[in-house]
Amino acid sequence: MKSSVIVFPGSNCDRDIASALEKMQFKNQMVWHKETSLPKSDLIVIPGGFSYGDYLRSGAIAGKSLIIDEVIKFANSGCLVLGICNGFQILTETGLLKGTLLRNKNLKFINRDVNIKVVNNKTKFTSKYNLNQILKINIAHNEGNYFTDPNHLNILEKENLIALKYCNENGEVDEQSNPNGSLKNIAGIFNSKKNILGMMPHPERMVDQLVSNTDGVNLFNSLLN
Amino acid sequence: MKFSVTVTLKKDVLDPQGKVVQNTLLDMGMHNLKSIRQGKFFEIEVQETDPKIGEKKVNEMCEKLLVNLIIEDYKINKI
Amino acid sequence: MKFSVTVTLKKDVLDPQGKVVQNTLLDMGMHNLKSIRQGKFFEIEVQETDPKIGEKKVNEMCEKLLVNLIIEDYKINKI
Amino acid sequence: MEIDEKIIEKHGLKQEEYNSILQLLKRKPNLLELGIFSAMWNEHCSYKSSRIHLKKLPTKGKMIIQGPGENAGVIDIGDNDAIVFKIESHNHPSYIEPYQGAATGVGGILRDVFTMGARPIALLNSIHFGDTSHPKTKNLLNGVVSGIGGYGNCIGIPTVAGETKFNETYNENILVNAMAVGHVNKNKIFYSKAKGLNKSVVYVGSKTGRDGIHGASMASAEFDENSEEKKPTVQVGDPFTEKLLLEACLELMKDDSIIAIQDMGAAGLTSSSVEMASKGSLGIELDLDKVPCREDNMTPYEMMLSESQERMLIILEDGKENHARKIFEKWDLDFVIIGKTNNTKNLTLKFKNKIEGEIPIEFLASKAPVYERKWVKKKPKEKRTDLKKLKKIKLEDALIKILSSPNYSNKSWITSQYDQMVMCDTIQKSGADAAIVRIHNKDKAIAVSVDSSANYCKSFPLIGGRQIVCENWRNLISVGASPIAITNCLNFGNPENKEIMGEFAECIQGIKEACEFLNYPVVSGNVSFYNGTNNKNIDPTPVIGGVGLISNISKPLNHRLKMEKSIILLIGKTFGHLQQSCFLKENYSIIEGLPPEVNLVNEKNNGEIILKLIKKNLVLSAHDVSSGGLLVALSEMAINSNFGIKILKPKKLRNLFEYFFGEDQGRYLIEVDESKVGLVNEILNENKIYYENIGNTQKNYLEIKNEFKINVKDLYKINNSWYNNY
Ligand SMILES: Nc1ncnc2c1ncn2[C@@H]1O[C@H](COP(=O)(O)OP(=O)(O)O)[C@@H](O)[C@H]1O
Ligand SMILES: [Mg+2]
Repeated sequence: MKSSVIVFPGSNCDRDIASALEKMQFKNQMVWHKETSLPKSDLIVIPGGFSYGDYLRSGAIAGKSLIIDEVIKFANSGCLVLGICNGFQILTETGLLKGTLLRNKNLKFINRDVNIKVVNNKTKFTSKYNLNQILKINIAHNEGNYFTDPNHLNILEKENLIALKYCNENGEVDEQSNPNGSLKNIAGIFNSKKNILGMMPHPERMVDQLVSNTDGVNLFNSLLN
Repeated sequence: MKFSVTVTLKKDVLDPQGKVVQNTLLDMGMHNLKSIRQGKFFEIEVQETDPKIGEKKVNEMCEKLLVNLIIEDYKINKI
Repeated sequence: MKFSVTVTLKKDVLDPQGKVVQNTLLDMGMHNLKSIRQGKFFEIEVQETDPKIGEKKVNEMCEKLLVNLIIEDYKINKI
Repeated sequence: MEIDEKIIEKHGLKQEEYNSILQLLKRKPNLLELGIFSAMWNEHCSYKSSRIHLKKLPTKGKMIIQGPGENAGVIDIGDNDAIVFKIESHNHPSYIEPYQGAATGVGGILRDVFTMGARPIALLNSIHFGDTSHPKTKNLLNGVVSGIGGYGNCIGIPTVAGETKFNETYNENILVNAMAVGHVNKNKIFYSKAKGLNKSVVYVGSKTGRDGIHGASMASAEFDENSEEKKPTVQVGDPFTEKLLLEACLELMKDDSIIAIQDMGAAGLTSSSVEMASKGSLGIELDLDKVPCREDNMTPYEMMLSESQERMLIILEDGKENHARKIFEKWDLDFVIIGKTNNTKNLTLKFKNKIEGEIPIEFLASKAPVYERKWVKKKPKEKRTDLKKLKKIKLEDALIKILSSPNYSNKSWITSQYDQMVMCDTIQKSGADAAIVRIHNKDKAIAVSVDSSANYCKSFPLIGGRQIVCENWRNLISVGASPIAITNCLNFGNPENKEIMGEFAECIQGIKEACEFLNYPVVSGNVSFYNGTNNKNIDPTPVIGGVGLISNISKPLNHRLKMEKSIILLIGKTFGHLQQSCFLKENYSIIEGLPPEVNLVNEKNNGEIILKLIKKNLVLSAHDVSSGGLLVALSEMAINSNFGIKILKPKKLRNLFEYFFGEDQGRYLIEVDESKVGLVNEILNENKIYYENIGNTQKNYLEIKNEFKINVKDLYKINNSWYNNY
């Protein structure tokens, strides 16, 4: 399986995701944002970090880069796109995913391991997880507070487009387990065709027992299928 | 020719920053504060002689980059 | 009674945000952009009848919390 | 402009110093030249008060590649891997503008590390604030923490450890020390020594603005009531540009294009050009018209003294200019050849086709003043507090009081604002004795920790100096690392005061003794004087940052208890030293007497044996016993693990409080599997190490038989509430 990781100035989880992909036996390439065409790939990943310093709004400027037009074409043709953290923010800025990520409710950067629950496991990204499986995954962001209009939220719920939700150890989705104020504790969503996943937690940080745990492994395994 | 742009969150969008600022101000004893909302401000200088065209350019900048139309409103003023 | 406050960086202070936004707009083909600086904007409502006192209150909020006087300037307007 | 007394004083130069300038130059300097002298001769750049003392520190060793004198120190960790590290202060700017001050502090120390060709892999910080009831403290804490996080998170380097302390001595002068650690191939280290004539001197990075002009002088002057008016010198950090600069530099460093490279830190363009030329015994001519400027009409004076961040100066090999330019343009950074090296040994500054200033480099470097300032020895006073005369408290309440105090509370409110995991090699995050960071794609790791003990140093600087080195060494050993070398940041008051200078001299003596004995040399560091306001100086606060090696990281170790029914051994002897203890301070507000004695022989033996036990896989968890004493250390092992400990009081016990809260040095707690205790005892006995079996682990409760029993979950809450309620 071939993957491409898009690198923007200010991306800083690009090496991490590349290492994880390679460890999971993807044939990975890095793609600089000034490129105007994408190498042949089965999966495009937009990594975490602070593209352009996140100076205007997180993800806003990367959303206007040259390569993004190619990503949009690629996504519209039904191929797989994964946006992690800043990547999720970029995807919402391009309109590939609806809604937006506001500042964390407590106005602070948050880095810690949180529990999230797999809400839909019938997708190319999540098939190796059990439904409602609880994962412990690291988050690290300033703007992870997912917001969308009631109409779209309705669609997300009705069409089962919510991928992941923040929850507690027992899988209960409550206010207390919501780290950043996200609507409905949303940690990740799909587009309507479910070929695009945007998520705030960092699965690439969870593929090595020595560093953390291996709860991210099955995301990559699902994609390999 | 200079323009100012103010960008504010739409009414029904949660404004976490404004809320925290508001609580802090109330805590500090500013009891006659009724509400506060936070937004962005841009000062933009364009090389243009016709104010109409100038404003149009600034408007384009807003729509294409500066503003997230899903959650934000904006206002342009000539200064 | 409503006031708006615009907060901008002092003249000689580096504005990393403005710089990136400016470069992006130029890259996007907005060639008549001469300069852009980014700041903050607040819309503040206070329970007050006397505009003078209202403005004084808002001014106090700016000095005590909203503005970093070391690197920022601000302006208050009644709206 | 005519140079008069006022201008000289404004430049922080003493009249005698100005006279020396006249003598050296054999003429009057112009304003530009005066500015350059003032920048190079101030404390921050010249180390004029500290130099003769710093010379005493041991700086060599088998694993030392580069000691002090370069941008950062370098140690050898085998297989061509080298570690580059340094600590630096940003105290004064952070007091004035906490967010930007702390952020640019992080940015500055990162540049020191990647200038040498290393990719930064970890950040640490040591932050000291005033009393928590002081009106400024909360704001400063918030600003500093978000500034440190803001910079590190954005550039994508994990902030993995640090220390945070509150003490009224810092009410008007906080401390913000940042440490950066990088990894480099031993054969690809870059230095700042210029070589060769007529080589291109290249400016890269951000544009030069009017920020921080005279920042270096500010860092060398005491605060007074007007200092908050020195505002415009505050610099704004731009971590995004620094990230580009980092990647561009590392890309250029892949081949041999660079002869010398130096970041523009304090005194920006001045110090970087002088330093490179001075090391290479060369001259440099700069064409200031070419300097990329952010504002209109900048003067040569402003350009030479600006402390705009995120800039570097590079001397390139012939013919590499285009290759290098392409790289910097790819990363959207300025790249301008602004000068050439020559053999005049002068710094020559041209502007608008005129020579605006010309100074022999040696006047700025080797001829800068060096002072042997007067200093007096401290006469430390023994003072045993008579416990019988104090209000009675329960052991349990004393413990709770300490664990819920700002200084001993869990720091996760701070550390969760830092990205600790980016780069995916953080094996032990903040919260342990030392952080562990793996070398990418290898199975070895380094351990890092920063430590200080201002109250010990205040009461007896010599012992305090020894103690901080030992505590730092112990912290590394407690995670199974072999300590290799340290960096140090010496935060002191006004050196023109002989008591303060005495604190400085004696702390250094203590550091030196411990470093020599433990074979733990100093490879880099920074001195920050004039910490104080209105003649009130801060307590002496040297900060030690240590790096150790774990050559096989398959089983990382920390202080969290691992299982039920294992045995807890206390290594090292407990005498019950309560003077200067946290027990007396937190419970009775008593701060008096001497710090605990530091026995270097025991320190070394105990540490080495602990390491040996760890390497033989005989230790389940380990923790050093430091400030707070035995009971606090035991609580820390239980908190955050799912187990408790049942402690049996020793049969002959003079005083419960002395035993449980005494801060005697050289001690460790280890958790040992019941089945292995025999073997461990044997090794300890063989090596004549003093130890006690003090109890065993159990479910849920921390318990001292016949004294108290507390649920570990409650302890956790007690330890975690302060920050969230502040
Ligand atoms: N400002 C900070 N930044 C990062 N980590 C911190 C900070 N302050 C404290 N810590 C972490 O909190 C833990 C406890 O600190 P401390 O009590 O100083 O440890 P020790 O006594 O072992 O030196 C350590 O793991 C330390 O790294
Ligand atoms: Mg410790």
